Amino acid sequence: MAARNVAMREAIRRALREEMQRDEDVFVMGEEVAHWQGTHRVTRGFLEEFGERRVRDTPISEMAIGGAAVGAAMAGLRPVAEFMTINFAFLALDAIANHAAKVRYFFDGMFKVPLVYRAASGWGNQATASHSHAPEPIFAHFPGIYVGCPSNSLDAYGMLKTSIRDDNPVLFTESIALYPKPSPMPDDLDEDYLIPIGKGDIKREGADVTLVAYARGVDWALQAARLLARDGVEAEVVDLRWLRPLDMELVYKSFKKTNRCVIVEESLPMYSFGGEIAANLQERMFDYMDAPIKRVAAEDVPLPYSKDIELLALPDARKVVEAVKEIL
Amino acid sequence: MAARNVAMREAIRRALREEMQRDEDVFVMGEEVAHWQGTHRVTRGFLEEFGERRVRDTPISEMAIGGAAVGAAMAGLRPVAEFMTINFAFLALDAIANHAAKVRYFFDGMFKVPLVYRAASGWGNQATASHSHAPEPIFAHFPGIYVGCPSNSLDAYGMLKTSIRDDNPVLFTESIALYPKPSPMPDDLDEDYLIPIGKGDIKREGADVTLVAYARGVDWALQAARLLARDGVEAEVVDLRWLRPLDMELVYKSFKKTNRCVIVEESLPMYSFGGEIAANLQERMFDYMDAPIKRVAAEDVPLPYSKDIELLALPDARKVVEAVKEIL
Amino acid sequence: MASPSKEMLLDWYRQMALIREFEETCHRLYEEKRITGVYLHLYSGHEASGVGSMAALRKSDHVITAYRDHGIALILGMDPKAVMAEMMGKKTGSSGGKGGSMHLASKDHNFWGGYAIVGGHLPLAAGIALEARYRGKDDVTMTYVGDGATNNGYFHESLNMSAIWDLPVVWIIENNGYGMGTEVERASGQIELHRKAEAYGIKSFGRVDAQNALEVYAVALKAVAYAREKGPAVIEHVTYRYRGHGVSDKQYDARDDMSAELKEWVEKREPIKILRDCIKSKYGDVGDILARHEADAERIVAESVAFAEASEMPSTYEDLMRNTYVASELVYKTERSVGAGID
Amino acid sequence: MASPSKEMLLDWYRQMALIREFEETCHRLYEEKRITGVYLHLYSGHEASGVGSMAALRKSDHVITAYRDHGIALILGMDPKAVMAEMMGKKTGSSGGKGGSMHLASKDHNFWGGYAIVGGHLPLAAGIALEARYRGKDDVTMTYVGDGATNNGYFHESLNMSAIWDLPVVWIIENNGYGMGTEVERASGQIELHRKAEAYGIKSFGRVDAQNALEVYAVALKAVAYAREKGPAVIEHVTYRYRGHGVSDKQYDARDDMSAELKEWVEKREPIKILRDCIKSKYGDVGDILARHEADAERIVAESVAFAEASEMPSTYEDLMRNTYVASELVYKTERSVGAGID
Ligand SMILES: Cc1ncc(C[n+]2csc(CCOP(=O)(O)OP(=O)(O)O)c2C)c(N)n1
Ligand SMILES: Cc1ncc(C[n+]2csc(CCOP(=O)(O)OP(=O)(O)O)c2C)c(N)n1
Ligand SMILES: [Mg+2]
Ligand SMILES: [Mg+2]
Repeated sequence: MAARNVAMREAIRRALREEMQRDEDVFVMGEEVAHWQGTHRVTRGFLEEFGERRVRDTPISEMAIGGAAVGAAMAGLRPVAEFMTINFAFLALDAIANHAAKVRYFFDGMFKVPLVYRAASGWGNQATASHSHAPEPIFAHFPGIYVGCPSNSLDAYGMLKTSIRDDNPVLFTESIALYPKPSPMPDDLDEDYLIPIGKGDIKREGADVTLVAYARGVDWALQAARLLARDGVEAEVVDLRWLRPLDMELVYKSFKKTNRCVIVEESLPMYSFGGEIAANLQERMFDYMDAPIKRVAAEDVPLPYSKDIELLALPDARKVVEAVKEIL
Repeated sequence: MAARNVAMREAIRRALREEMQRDEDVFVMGEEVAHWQGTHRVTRGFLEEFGERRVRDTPISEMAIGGAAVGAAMAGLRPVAEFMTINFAFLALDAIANHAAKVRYFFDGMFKVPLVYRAASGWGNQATASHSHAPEPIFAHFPGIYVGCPSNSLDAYGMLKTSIRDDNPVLFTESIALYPKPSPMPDDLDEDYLIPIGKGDIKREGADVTLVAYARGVDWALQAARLLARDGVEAEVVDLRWLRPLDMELVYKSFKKTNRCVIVEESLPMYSFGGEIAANLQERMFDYMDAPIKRVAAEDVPLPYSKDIELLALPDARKVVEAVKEIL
Repeated sequence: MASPSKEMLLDWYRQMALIREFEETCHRLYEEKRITGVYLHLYSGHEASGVGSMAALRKSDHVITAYRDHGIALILGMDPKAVMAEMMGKKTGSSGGKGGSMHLASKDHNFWGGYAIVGGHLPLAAGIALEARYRGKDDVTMTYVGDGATNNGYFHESLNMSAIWDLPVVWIIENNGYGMGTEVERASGQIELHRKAEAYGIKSFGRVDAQNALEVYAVALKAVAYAREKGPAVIEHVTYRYRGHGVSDKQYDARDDMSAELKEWVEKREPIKILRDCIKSKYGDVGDILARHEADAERIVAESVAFAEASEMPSTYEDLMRNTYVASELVYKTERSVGAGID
Repeated sequence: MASPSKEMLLDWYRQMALIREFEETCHRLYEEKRITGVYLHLYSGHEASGVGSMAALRKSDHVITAYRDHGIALILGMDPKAVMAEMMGKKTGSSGGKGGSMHLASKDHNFWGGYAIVGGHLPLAAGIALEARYRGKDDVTMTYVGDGATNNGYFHESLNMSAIWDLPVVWIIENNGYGMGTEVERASGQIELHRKAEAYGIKSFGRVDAQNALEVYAVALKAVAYAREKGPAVIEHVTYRYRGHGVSDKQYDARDDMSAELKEWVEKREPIKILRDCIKSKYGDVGDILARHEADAERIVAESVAFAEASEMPSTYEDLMRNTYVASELVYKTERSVGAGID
């Protein structure tokens, strides 16, 4: 089928725009989303198309952004609230984990909270320690919200649409490094193309080792798979896509075939994605384990400014390959 | 040696009081720490003994509490800043993870940040969803800070003293359920009794299964061990005491003997303590694994008010015993 | 300024008597361990603050508050049975026993709930008001916030957001003198709390003696009208909490100065007495009606206790897990894949 | 009011010329990809704000700011070499290359740093000032904060804390009209930012034309004296950013209204020119000295670039990990155990 390469930024922009066209209740709020045209240009042209009512610049008030979205969603709107970067969402942890995720529960289902928090995530580009996080797993610790983290344009499109249409709160993170990355989108894409919440995806098939990843980690996994293929090792790449809920069944299925696994993530290593996946795997797939499960993540250090050591701290395909080789 | 049972609350109070007597730079700040005598009575009598200069009630301003402690510590004081409960520290995540933990790093060692954040943690007592967390692992995700979580009075005493004297920032959490719990403290306790940061402890020896826990989890593990002993199963209980850094060597040593492990924690189950420990164990102890490692944690749900279902959500000794039996 | 009719005043009396009876009963039930848990924040002493201000609302307006929410729920007409059952964590409770004392709400009454994190509900209020503005409705969101909460970042960011977006919120600061054990003067650099409105360019309607329902009502009418037409408004209600911060508050037992202060408020500024005196002075002998309201309050609350105690607790795993998420009804079209997109 | 001596004015000129040269050089180096990264927020246009206000400090006073920190660092006398090396992430940088443009600091100069999270440094300022109060010293903490940052919860909580604890902080709001692309009027309900002080009962020293270093100085002197003796003070500096928010800001290229606005500021309110005119009018022909300062600035900045480019980057794993923690020197007495304490 005919397809064209589209940058992930554009895929997200298209999904968001179409949803705003489709449903008058969907609106955008966040820092610099309107007049500045979006810090990451995702909302470029939105102000002109949808006006100030539906494209709302906010003050630098993350607590209020986080909480106002909850109130507006309870009252019947479908806010898409943007945190300029996920680092700033630390200031909204209470609004997200204690309000968005719990309002439905502690009123026993009286309200629904159909909101999406969008946040640019990840690091690189010398943004320095306080601006260099991919802490999705921390937010996914809390039940009551879903967490989606796409790795390519088509997924981003379908996942964001689902997130907006679903009646539950969703934290939707977008890897900054993937914004400009082109990947194919079919020309005749259906505007109702929706990717179910909690559904992972096999991004590459292989029988020798399973690489489990999400978002930018998928890129490193795919690059590593190509390097490994040169040595005759066929890696299967499982893109979980959602950190909550987790499509562990898909991982198990792959693991039953490969019996080996390396987990790849952009985040800091402790109390994170790798731990959760490895713990599930060894528990449920104990009899299939031919080797220990390995984790590749960022180094356990705040991120420095200087370019070389920043890169040193970052996971990459080479580190994934090394980890695979240790368990072959 | 002669020992007397002391409630953990009293042990903490004693440690804090002695440190304030010893070092004029140590002071306490937080909501209701002074006139109200501390929400959990840890600072009872402090205002009278040390005065308003060193025992400082704050407004309900968690961001400022978190950040002011950083500034004061950089400037040379040794603040012990209290979050009334750790739930409210969500509002200070940025101050804690992005400032306390990173200031030293991003100025390449120019400053040190000798502060302690104390926070009452845990749940039970129908405090409802937004007041019912034991999210220490989430905070321990971030490098640059230490995280200590004592399980009994003597540990609390020695760990808090170390935390105050150490030149790094420490998040020190105190299980609310353990405050009134008596446990033995020697009569002739040295005021310099310090427990090294990152040093775990064997709370019970046993050769059949390793139970890894911290804080309140240790209680459940010990209770489970006693139940198991009736059936002839001897559990070894490893109390990690610090979530960062982790004394994994101690766990490995135990596991080499038992070849089986159940991890017990009070926290929510996903992206948490159990995952981190299990992932490390299977990776480093693969050849010693006789069975999958199991995790016992709270149910994956916001905590409800109503008593019976709240208890249903909580881990307990019985759940630990069941998990152990699954892998024997 | 419309002055309240006889009928209204009598109804206010009914509401206030009901709240007082409900709260004092809760207190007793807690002492008797028939209500359990650690948090129970009573509205006794605050009655006129809620009753007088909410009388200025119309049915389609919205209300939201913090954990000191029983009185607000009753004023809005929530069934005392469901409220009492919630105190006891029963299935028949207004939040199915999941929320408890701090989390009452009723969608049918446009009551968006009580919230337990100090200040946490303030941006929610802004969001609820935004929905009205967004759809061109002129419904007002009346938002109660404690004096202590005004020192929190949530307060600042939410009020400012309401200002720049002209949101129809009436921010009512219930200044009862304390946040837990901390006097306003020790917690806030600005002790006239309504003057905080200046930081947001928000219209302030000043400070009101909130033990007097009529004064409260008079100012609320103006503020609500202003919010409906123009944008956010601030009012400071000066009031007092008769039962301390919550059931764990032992200050009033331990400190003579505080029990003396309480005594003074009760003797000189008791809101129910003030209203009673006002009604009597205006309308002569209405003692019968007032007595009937008091008797009704007793009966209603007693019935609510009986109802609550007879109700079941949620107890199953299903009860525990229910309503973490809402079931989604999306139709997922078949997914398609066009490859990994790396080459 | 002490008016600045000739010597002082000339030194201000030196500082401002140095900053401008430094910043414009940074800008060029960034375009040439000799400084890399995504963030670089220049102080061009703001010079008089920092120079005039910090002239009111004494050596033992403290300074802290946000990410727009190069100018502040240079005014305090940090070595331009170390600052430029930091821009390039070199080992010889003032933060060893770990912090970059947004995280300059110098303990020796009582400069507590630049910070990247909007408002994040404000409670740190309160904490630093608390140390002075705690020890009975009267050193002042001068704290710079942007107009946009005043809408953040950090601002509210920190200013309030400074008020109730009488902390010696001078809060200087550098109002350059924008937080990134958002005009003050669109972000803040109160557009006279100094009036936010009212919410904390903090003394406000009003709004100052911060393109005029002398006016800045005059007000700063008063505010510093006040803070030293009494407690916190607020000043609003009205200024402008010549290079937009940061290097990623393309508004001035894309929007005619903004480039026109910039042009107007440069033509009519250029801080260096204003100071030059003032010096000249007061002291006749000092053109030589000013020219020498300009030449010095060029030379110093050129040397700093050469130094920085010749320096090494941190590159090893050891470089990466160093200074996450400080080594602790505690002597641990032998641990003792008295059993698990359960029975
Ligand atoms: C963010 C946060 N910090 C602390 C608490 C603990 N707490 C609960 S109520 C309260 C006092 C609030 O006082 P105020 O706003 O005056 O309301 P009042 O109780 O007087 O009605 C505090 C400190 C909390 N629930 N949330
Ligand atoms: C908490 C937080 N939110 C958002 C950002 C992104 N951001 C960086 S600077 C800035 C604008 C700040 O404007 P202002 O305070 O006026 O300072 P100026 O840049 O004008 O000096 C924003 C939104 C951030 N760094 N931190
Ligand atoms: Mg109060
Ligand atoms: Mg600005």
